[in-house]
Amino acid sequence: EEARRRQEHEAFLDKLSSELCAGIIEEVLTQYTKEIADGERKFALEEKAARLARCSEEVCNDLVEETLDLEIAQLGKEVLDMELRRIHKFIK
Amino acid sequence: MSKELQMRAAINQKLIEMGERERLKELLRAKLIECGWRDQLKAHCKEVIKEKGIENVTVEDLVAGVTPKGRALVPDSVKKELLQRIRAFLAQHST
Amino acid sequence: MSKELQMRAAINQKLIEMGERERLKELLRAKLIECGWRDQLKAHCKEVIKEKGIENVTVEDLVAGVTPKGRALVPDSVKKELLQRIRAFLAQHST
Repeated sequence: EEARRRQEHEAFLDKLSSELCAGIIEEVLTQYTKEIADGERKFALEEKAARLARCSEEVCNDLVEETLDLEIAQLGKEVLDMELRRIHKFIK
Repeated sequence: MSKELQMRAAINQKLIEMGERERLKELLRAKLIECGWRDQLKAHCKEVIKEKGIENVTVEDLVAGVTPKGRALVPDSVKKELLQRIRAFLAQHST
Repeated sequence: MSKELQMRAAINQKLIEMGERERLKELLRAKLIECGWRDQLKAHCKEVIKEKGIENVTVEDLVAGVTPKGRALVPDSVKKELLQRIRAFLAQHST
């Protein structure tokens, strides 16, 4: 009887251990998966925001450069023409 | 309440009271890092984000998308070690 | 194409499609007049012509000679305003 009781008790402890183990694994995995997913999503959003900031700045610089090149070329031509006209007028 | 249920409740209480449940959870987290599970799950999250686009993914979508793989990726050796530790605790505190 | 290049192309395309790129260039031109950039550069062009002699200066020489100063003379506040407008545009038109 004693041996049978001990055997039953051991079987009960085995079963309970498995249940507790499964419960703890489930709890940790659920919590940890959420933490990781949350972290990765935040990281991806931050990365995208940083990329957008960098790209906006580059696009802005390109736009400034392009406009300046045009303006400087136009201005250079205008001033040179004006100076030439002034000299021609002077010579005449 | 049956004797089995009583014992179950008592063991659970003891696990919590003695801080063993928290220690087991900590141990499992440490093992998940050690075996590369965390890195693999992070990589899988990145894949899902890349595939769906960050603007179309909520945390819930992401969790739902990676959970099956996350479960499958836990090594049997880690589960076994945890089980052994629980079993040893129970053997020690079930009288 | 890298993510960075893709994003730049997408921003440019949106700016062009909606006519914002032209509006920004117009705004910049107006700001350059307003802040005295045009007058300063004009004066600088005259200096360069005087220094080298009008017979020795082509438009290309002149442009090459004044470009570094022309770039340096653009006030940071003007560039900043332009960048803010681009950011606001993108925030408004993000999908």
